[in-house]
Amino acid sequence: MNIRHAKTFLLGALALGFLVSVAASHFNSYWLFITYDIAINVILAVSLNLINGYTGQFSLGHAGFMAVGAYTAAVITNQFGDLNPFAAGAVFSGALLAGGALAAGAGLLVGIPTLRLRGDYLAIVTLGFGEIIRVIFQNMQGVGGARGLSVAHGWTDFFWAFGAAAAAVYVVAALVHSTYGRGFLAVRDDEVAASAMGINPVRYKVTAFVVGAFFAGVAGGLYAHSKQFITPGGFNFMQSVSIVVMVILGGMGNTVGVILAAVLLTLLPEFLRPIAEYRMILYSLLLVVLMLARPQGLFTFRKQGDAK
Amino acid sequence: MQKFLAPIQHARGISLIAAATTLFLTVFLTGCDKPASTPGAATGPIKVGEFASMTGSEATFGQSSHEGTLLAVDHLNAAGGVLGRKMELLMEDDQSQAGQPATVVRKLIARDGVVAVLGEVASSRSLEAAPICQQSQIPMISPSSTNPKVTAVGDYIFRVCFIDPFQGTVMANFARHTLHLKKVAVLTDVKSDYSLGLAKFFKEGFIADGGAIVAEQNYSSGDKDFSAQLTALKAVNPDGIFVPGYYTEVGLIALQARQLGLNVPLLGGDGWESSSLIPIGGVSLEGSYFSTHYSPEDTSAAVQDFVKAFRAKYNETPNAMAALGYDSAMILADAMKRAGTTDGAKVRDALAATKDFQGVTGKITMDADRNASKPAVILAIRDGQFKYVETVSP
Amino acid sequence: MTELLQQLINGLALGSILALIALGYTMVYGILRFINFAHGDLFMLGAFAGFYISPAVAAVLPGPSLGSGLVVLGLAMLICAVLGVVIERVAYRPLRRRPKLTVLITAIGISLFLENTGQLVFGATPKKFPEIIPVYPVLKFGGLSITSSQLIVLGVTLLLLVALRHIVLKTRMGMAMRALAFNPEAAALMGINTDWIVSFTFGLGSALAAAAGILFAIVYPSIDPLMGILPGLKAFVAAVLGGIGNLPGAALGGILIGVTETLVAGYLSSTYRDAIAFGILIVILLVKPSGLLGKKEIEKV
Amino acid sequence: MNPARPGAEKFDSPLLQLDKATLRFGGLAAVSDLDLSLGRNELVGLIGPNGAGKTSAFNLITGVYPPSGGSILFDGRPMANRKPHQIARAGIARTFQNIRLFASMTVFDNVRTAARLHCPRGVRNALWRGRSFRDGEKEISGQVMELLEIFQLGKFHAAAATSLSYGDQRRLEIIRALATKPKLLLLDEPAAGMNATEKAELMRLIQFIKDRFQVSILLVEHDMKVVMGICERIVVLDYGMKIAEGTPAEIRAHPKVIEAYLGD
Repeated sequence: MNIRHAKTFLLGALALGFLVSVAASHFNSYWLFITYDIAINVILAVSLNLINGYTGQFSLGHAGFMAVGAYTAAVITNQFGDLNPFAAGAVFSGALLAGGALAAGAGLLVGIPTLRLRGDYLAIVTLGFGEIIRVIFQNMQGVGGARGLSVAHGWTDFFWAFGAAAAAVYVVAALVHSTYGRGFLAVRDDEVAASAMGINPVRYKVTAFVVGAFFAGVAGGLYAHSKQFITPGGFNFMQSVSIVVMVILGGMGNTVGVILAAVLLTLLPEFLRPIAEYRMILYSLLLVVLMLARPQGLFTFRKQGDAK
Repeated sequence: MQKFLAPIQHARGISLIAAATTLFLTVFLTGCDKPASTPGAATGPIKVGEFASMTGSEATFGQSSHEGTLLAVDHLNAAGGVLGRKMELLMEDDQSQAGQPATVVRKLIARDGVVAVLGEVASSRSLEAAPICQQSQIPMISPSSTNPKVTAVGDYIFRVCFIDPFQGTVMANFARHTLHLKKVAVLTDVKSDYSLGLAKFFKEGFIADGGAIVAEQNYSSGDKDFSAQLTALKAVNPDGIFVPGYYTEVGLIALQARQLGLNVPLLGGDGWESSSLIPIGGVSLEGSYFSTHYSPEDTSAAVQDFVKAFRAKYNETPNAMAALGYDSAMILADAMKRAGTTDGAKVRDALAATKDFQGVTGKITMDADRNASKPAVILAIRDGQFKYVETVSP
Repeated sequence: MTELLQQLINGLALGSILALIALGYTMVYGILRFINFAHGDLFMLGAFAGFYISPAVAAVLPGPSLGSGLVVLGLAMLICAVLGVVIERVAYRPLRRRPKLTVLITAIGISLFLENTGQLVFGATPKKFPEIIPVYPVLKFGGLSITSSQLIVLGVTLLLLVALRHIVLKTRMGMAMRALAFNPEAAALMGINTDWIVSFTFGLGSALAAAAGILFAIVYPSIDPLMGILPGLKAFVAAVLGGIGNLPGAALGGILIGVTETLVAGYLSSTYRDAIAFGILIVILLVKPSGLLGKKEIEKV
Repeated sequence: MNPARPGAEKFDSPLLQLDKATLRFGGLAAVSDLDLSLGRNELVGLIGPNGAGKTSAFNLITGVYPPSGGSILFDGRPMANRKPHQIARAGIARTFQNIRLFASMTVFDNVRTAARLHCPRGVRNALWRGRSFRDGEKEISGQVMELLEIFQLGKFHAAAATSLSYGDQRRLEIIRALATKPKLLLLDEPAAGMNATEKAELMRLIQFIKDRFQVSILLVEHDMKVVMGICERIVVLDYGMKIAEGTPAEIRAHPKVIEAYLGD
């Protein structure tokens, strides 16, 4: 992809999304629905990859940001009744952006105090923040508490899901593939050397957290309007873990690999459905075997410096 | 210099993804949804979908419910099927995970072409599936989701269990008038909407009856240690404790309450009913009461046949979840027979008209809100067994 | 006052079990610097091992007694130690030279595998854990109550902590473990058989998890295949809180979390109970990033 | 000498001035009461036995550790308690004793990352990818390639930084530091691990850098030949304290220096 064509890619993706959503009634609604899951997971994985992969942080709290986005967007759209497509589009995009913005705010809150911490300590603290966010929603009776919140509108369709995924991919790729963005990798590779070269590691880390959390929030909004019912329990720590799995399996700091891993890990359980109770057993075994066979990430082919 | 600015690997990757997307779209997405009911083709089995938590944190409930449903389908097919066709149950596991029900119910409807959907135990997961069934005009029957919101989603959504207001009030009346309790404490499972709903209506009913709620404490399903909450409850000296939770926790709660010297009766709802309750709680449960749908000791033929068949098939005593799962399939079959077709709208109408259907869990009549109206049974735990106390009609 | 005392006792009993799980976590981390995600599941397997062998033990040593309880405990620890060694050999060792994150994924995979297989093999419905030691109230006055099981948990935790310290500080094996933790390359050069030590560490850590599982099941006699998730998570928090890699730190962290959680649940709101452990952790790490008893690692520039 | 450079009006004041700078870890003083001054375009050597506090002095100057006491002036501005990246922006660049290149990046990207310092464009610019972004990226890559060519590494620009030979990696670290356009360059044992020919080559290189880029250089080096051969002035540390200062000839004859090295 030449840099001149980056925006063309984005526009093309949006156009494709629009065409498919117009023709939605010709597609099998189950598989179409799976594409929303795929797109949502792609957004989550690609945005977490900015934090964990490119910047070398280790966040285990992505589901928390997702929850903030999901609840925010749902509360906003629930204020509206049935709307014509254009009004619905305007409200929905506003709600998604608001969800992303609030999640980004949460990312800022989490990002700043965690900067002193590294590695496993950072992982456990972000996990803690994610769990605290979940417990807070569990105690917010205004949004249903533990009983969950019904989302009035099922507005997530192929256009929104695919478009948002394309936007997330574009933003992360564009950020990283610039002189500015080499700073993320520099912070990951060697924080001391990076700061000796005038790079402010704090700023890069916080930026990664904020941008990553923003897209997790957008993904949460899409999720809410796709499933039409959200509970705090849906954003638990296993959800965060499954996003981390996508990033590591795809290859840390490898956007294309991470996208493919997100697609694979969303489709795999669907294809395994016929074996029912054995499905999760096989899935977990596959996880171990894939990792043993390709520790550098399934889709990492060139030699990269091992992420620390 | 351009090549430094955007690594060439990126280009290949993007085209790879574009190609994969196109392939995916053409291979999987094309082909409209399977028509749910083809009135002309009245041959082959009737496909009924079920979604249940067969794995994950609430697998024990989902598995019980599924066992009951499966037994019902066996019975129906052994008796010649429905409308002269076999009934085929297509079960999908939702892993007790939020987000999954929406996916699996879409699969059942769009890919497998089921004519009706059964499920789920947990209201939060039924609420995810309900809008989809409603939109596709496929009748959905929840065996044991008690949150009133579930059937409020639309006129295609039914349930065979009672809802929280009825059961909560029944236990409140029983505690106040039969047991003559004055001060009751409530211990709620805040992770479960079932528990929250039951607690709410119990409290309202008990206060309306002139009793007092002296303390409220919470736990989360999956907890094992309740000593902190029970110690706090003990400090206020209640006459009884209402524990509207599931049997998975109630046994331990009883055990720990007695260990702390808290010897007042415990009260609960249908979530208690399971053959694994008493082994865990043991003598600590003596003198406790709970409301439920049926008693395995009920001498009526419907119940005894069910219990016998269930024991024969699974080698265990059916719990409330299994009985409700059984009834959900039976009531669907009954409606199909009366409608004379598997067409969604007509089955819906027949379901709504269900009156005095003799299920395992009592005589069921669908009310205007598509909730089952049926009597509740109150059981006591004495000598390590469930003992019938009384029946309360709505 | 009685209530407060009772709550402290409750917290101590809960905390000592968390401490026991945390000890295993911290030990494996100290040597290998990686989070053994499946530790909580070995804890679960320990409880189930006890469940299945206790009838056999009861046939030989009748009746719930301290003796038969200890036999069950020992056997379960042995079984889990073997399992732990096998897991390390199969899923972790091939990745030892890889970044720790890749090992984390296989650990998650193993954890999911054990949980789902457990649900299939043992069944999802909670099982009653047999009474392998006599449980009775040992103390009851003025509304206070302490049970024999709580005392046994406390006693066994202390005993294992002392034994562990002895192994790590006083034995040749312990010396090798510490050398390995300090500098793996140097340890290998000194002729220490790294694989052996790692296997031993895993065996020991898994045995501790099993012990915790049995004790947990004695106090809370309802066991299910997912019972390890929550205690595992909290014990991990406890280990980090105390300073991961530090044995007394893990014990301290466990007790601290047990007591605080109990007090919060008893006096504030039990709905925030799950968040409390993390709340404490975040506050403490922000003040002291290496945990309560952890040593600060200064990066050499 | 070079009137166009900023800060030239303060020409008389030294570029870097340490006044009783101290760095303590716990009770241990790694650097104590160090007075050090460095003029513009001066090449000064910092020597001392192992553990004398040379690298600690570097870490103090570059802000890796904040000083426990004393003051550090650079270009007339106080540097104590500033963050490393702020100090880098003020014009101090360094290399590391144990090479610290960005391991996952190419040779080109290693230098490019450092070159960003002087064309600060941020998130919005990278996202929009408009004309100013493209021009900026072109300008930076031009500068980077020019630098690489000067040091004969141009042909390796697309290679992984870690695939270079040891000597080239050392050279790349120096290039990376130069890409930040520093006024002061700190070199931490650049000759470590080099053979005699490479060392001779390095001495020429340091001299060349000083003349071509008009920078002051503070050099920590173990190899006396290198230090004595190129430095105009030498400061000797022992146990964190300055024990001697002077021209190479003076240092060679200094009794305290001889004692410190013999006692080593």
